[in-house]
Amino acid sequence: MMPYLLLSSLLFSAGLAAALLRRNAILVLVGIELMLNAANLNFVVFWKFGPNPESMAPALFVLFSIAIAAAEAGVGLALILALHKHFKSTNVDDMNLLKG
Amino acid sequence: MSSSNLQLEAPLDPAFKVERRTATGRGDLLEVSMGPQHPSTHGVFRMDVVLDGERVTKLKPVFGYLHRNHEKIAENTTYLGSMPYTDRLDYFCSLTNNWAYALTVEKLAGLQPPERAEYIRVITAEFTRLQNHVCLIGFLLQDMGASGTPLMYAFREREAILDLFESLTGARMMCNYMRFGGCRVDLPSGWLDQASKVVDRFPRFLDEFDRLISGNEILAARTQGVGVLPRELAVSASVTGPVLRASGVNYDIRKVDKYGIYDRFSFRVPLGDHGDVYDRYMVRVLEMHESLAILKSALRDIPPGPIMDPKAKLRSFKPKAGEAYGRIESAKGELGFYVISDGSANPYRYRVRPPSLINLTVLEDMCVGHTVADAVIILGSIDIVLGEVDR
Amino acid sequence: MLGTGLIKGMAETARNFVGSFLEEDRLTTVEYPEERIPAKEAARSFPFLVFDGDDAEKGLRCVACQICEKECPPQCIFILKDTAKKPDFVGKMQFQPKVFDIDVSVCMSCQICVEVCPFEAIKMDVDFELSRFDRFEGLLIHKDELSKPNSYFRKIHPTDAAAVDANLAAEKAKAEAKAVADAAAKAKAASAAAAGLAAPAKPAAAAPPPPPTPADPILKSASSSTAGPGLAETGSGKTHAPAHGS
Amino acid sequence: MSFDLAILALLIGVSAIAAITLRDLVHCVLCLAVTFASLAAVYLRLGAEFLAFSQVLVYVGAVAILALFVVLLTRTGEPRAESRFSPQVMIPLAVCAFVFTGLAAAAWSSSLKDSPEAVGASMKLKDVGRELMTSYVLPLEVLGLLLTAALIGAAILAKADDGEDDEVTDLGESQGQQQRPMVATTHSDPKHD
Amino acid sequence: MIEWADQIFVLLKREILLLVPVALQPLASILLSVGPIMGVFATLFAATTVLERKGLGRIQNRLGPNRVGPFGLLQPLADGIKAIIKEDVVPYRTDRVLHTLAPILIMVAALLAYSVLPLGRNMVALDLDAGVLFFFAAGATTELAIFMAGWSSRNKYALLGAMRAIAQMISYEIPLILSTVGVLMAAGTLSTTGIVEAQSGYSGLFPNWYVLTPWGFAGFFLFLIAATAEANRSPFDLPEGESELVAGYFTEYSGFKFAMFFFGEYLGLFAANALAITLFLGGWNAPLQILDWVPSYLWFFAKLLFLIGLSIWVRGTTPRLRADQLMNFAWKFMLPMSLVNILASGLWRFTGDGVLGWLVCGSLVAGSYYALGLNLAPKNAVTKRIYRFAT
Repeated sequence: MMPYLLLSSLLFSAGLAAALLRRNAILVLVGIELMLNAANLNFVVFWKFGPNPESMAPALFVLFSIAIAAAEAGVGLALILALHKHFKSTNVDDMNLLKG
Repeated sequence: MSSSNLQLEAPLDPAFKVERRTATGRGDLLEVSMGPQHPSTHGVFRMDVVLDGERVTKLKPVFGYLHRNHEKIAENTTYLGSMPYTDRLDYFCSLTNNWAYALTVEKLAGLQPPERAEYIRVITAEFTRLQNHVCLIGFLLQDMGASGTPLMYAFREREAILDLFESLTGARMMCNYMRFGGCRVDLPSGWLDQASKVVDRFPRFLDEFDRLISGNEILAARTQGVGVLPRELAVSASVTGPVLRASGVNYDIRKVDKYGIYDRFSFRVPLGDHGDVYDRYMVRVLEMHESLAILKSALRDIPPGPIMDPKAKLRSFKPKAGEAYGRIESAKGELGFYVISDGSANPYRYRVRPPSLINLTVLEDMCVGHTVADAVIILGSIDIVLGEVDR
Repeated sequence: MLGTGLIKGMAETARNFVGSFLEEDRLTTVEYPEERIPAKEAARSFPFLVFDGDDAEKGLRCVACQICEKECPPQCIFILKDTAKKPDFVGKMQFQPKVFDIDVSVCMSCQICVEVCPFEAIKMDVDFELSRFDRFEGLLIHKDELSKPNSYFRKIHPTDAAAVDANLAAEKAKAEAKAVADAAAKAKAASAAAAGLAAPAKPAAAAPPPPPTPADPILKSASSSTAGPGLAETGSGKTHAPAHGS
Repeated sequence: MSFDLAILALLIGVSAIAAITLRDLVHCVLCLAVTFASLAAVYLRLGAEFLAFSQVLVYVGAVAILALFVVLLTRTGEPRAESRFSPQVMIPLAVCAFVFTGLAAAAWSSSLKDSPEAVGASMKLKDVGRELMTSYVLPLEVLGLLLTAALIGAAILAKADDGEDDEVTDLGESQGQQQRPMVATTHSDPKHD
Repeated sequence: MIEWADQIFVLLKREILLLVPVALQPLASILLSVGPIMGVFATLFAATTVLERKGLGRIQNRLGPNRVGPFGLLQPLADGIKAIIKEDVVPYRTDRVLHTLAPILIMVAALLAYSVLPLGRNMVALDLDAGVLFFFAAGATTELAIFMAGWSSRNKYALLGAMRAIAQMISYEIPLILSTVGVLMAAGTLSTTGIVEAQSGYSGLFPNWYVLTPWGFAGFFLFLIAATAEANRSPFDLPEGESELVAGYFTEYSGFKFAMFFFGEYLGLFAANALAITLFLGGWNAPLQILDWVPSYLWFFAKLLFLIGLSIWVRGTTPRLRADQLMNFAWKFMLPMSLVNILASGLWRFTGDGVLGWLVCGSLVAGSYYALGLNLAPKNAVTKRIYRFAT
């Protein structure tokens, strides 16, 4: 199970790096998605290698997580669109006003 | 043309202002140059459209790619020499073009075609109108993406009419048939029977077309309420033909001028109330029914006799100095020729009033606010032929 | 209800689908190279020059009057007059074209040259398969290729050709009659005048040169074989009756 | 570690790194789609068929496409040059490296580290469905509610500005605005910047 | 004997596998499944192109291709050779990697779907527990390929076409999936073979196909419509609507890549039709019990050809919808209709397949169809227009 866990760690750190380093809001969102996927992978891995593989709980967790991620992506991207309309940019550094 | 020719149900609103629909100026605009090589611009025509998403916010028609200097060439050839060139104006309707030009020069030279020639002219002109409308409807549906079926049915019928033209004039499209003071050749034997057969068979096609497409939900959805041309705008932009009549203005030169012998036939002029693409489509369908009625009585009543005015001459034809404007109701609208003669063998000034070009001027007003797909069918519903637009 | 129009339309296409197998008049397509629609009698493609008899040089009706060249709207005809004259069908001495070119890539098949020609010398062909490998020189058609016999003209436009032949025959008859009368008058005048003085001038001016004799059998055979009996009558009767008068 | 897993791991690693480092946003999102698809393959390998297909359906079929749409809709000219290796960047990078080592160390020290793969275990669709409809029915309903809310919210957000700058302008006046070059398609040539 | 004829391909595969060394057997098994599928469906693609062109020709009163080979049957060969030897023109500024990858991806995605389709009894490449879901997951990746094609071409028409295609595919994916839910509920499994087996057997004269229930009937047509939209076929072919967008997202493709797009598109169509057969038309089952002796795969392909013919027929009839009407249709008609359909299939479970079930479910489906049709009507249905005539 070690390779899987390393892979998910890599995914998570890559996502984190994108969220921290990239200035484009879309890429920040991409990073978040990567981190979510890393977590999902962990769920599945621990289900497969864990003590009770007959339980369906991890699968359902992942399922819910995927669904929520879809919702999150939808809302996030809509937000980016709205912000872009306002600031004419998707660079997070440009969005430095609290007032729209 | 005096405005009293226009028969309006109600007076035009004097306060009418051309109100341009505008699309929202939001979002990224996409400039697309549709044409000159584009499948649905009916030739080498270009529309510079500015799109907001799929909506047209601005449309600039660009034409002139097919400019062949028709008017200046005509001023440098003999009167007869420009007759074949008129074939090439609106290459679907060479016979009506011939007629309009012949009518003008006859006015200029004071020639009077004999009765049989007038009948032949009416018959050929109405056949021309039939085949033009048939093709137009086919093209319009092709622009709507009907993968060729209506177009092929339309061409099937057109074929029969073109066969008639060929056996009469020797050519299917570039007929070059009419002459100043009459027609070039008399009807060959059996032609009238053949023509009657085509006329009798034509309603079958109209019914078939009606069943195929007129009730189709997609057609209705695509055309109703699309590309509305208000009555006032149509009149003030001097739009003519079926496009004008679809906007509800009763103006048909066959009725107004009664040129030729049109006063002998009783026919009706269909009028639309909405001025949208569907009305333009339906007005043409109904016009075909009326044309068939004219054809029936003309084919029945055509008298024997000469086909040329004895005063007419072919070579060294020099009308006396003067000017004349002759116009007819071609399939696309008012086709007019304006000719000034200085007494020489060539016209001094020669000018065509092409209905396609003038109807095209309202394209932007009809298209703005609609989608690209609509712009394509609106262009199709105007019925332009680039040979006539660019001359 | 939604969909009824669509179903009606589909019924119509189905009817056409079946109909295209059953009804002849639905399928207008002709499979061209194997199957050809017979050319309509009035059909026209590009002009050609008519000659009488079987010698294209001698029998050519064209007299290089250049009217067609002048009247041709796209100006696709080029004519160069020959300096030598040759007798035409009535025996009058006429010019003949040294060069007669038609650029069929320019020609628009309008038939105006045919209409304006006073000599019935240029007619419209029906042959439309003119593809060449050279689109400049190849489509510039010269006199030798343009000249086609009257029999060909009769074959492609029988009605037209009959009328033309009748016209020409009438004209010729008139010319013959006139020539005979002239000759008679001349003879009378000559006999009345001094016998020795005008003697050398007489044969050249008065005696019409023999008509193109080889033309006659061909004309006869062509007219009797291709056109109907009525045509043959008019053709042979009117053309030949006075032909051997001199 | 078997051969196929190695390939998948390589694919995931490379495409994930590419997704966060490439300049062209479209390429980034496409690489992200590759990551998602390869992750689905990993799920498949782990016997979670249903999850794998859901992953492809939702992530590749919806999220990636949505992101691509947004990328196209928000293109405003040339992407600004981001200085990727300034000293300022080093701190987040260090944080990431730290997180990675932390996670890896945690995994390494896990008691489950050497637990065997449950060979027979696979997610039977029937079981998943039964669980969803019995013990997890409330979360399912809540999830449905959330998705609906997200749908409506996203629609409203994306249309948010409508009332404000939706002024009906005459075409003649708004020409200056419209002559702005089309930006959604003008592509910044990567070679030139 | 009947058994043997039915299972001949299965037995053949087993025999061949026995000849292969054990280590290579998994690989050989894959090849033996994939190879025939690709071969058969490539042949079917070739046959369909001829069938479509000839069928459309006949619908349009033309002859269709008849020059290459007897009756034009070798036309696809000529087309294929032409596509291969044609120059592959890649515009200068394209994103070359994506431009090349897109047609490959579209084909791969389309081919993936075939792995779960049962082509006959025991003839499925991969009998997955979640087979239907796999099918949709594979189908979802085509969107990515289309986007890549449209975006990498750097062509405005291509981009517009790709945007339209993606919007359309996403919208119609929802009714596509929802329309299958009833079947999944009734069969109690997502495995394609399980669904087909649930439909085997006969009640009286009729087979136990889901299409012969009210909800299955509605579901079948909903599925077909959505699948047509997914496959970008007429009347939903607006992503490549040639009269508006030249060729949509593959405007800039030529030669073999274009052929691959074409191939991929048709493969998608076949796959969707094959799934419709699996879900609603009883898969490989014979329609009548007495016809049970005909090998199962023949039934499958007969049904497939029938559906292909249907789509050709529709293509020959309808004009194209506009983009916003397409969306309206998806969200205002298809989506609610498929939701109602799920409800109806649930009710069917409780009412049973007697008269009561037919009454309840049938009226529910028909009523909602009528109501939703009316809902579309104010804008879309043919308003009976009256035309005035001037005399």
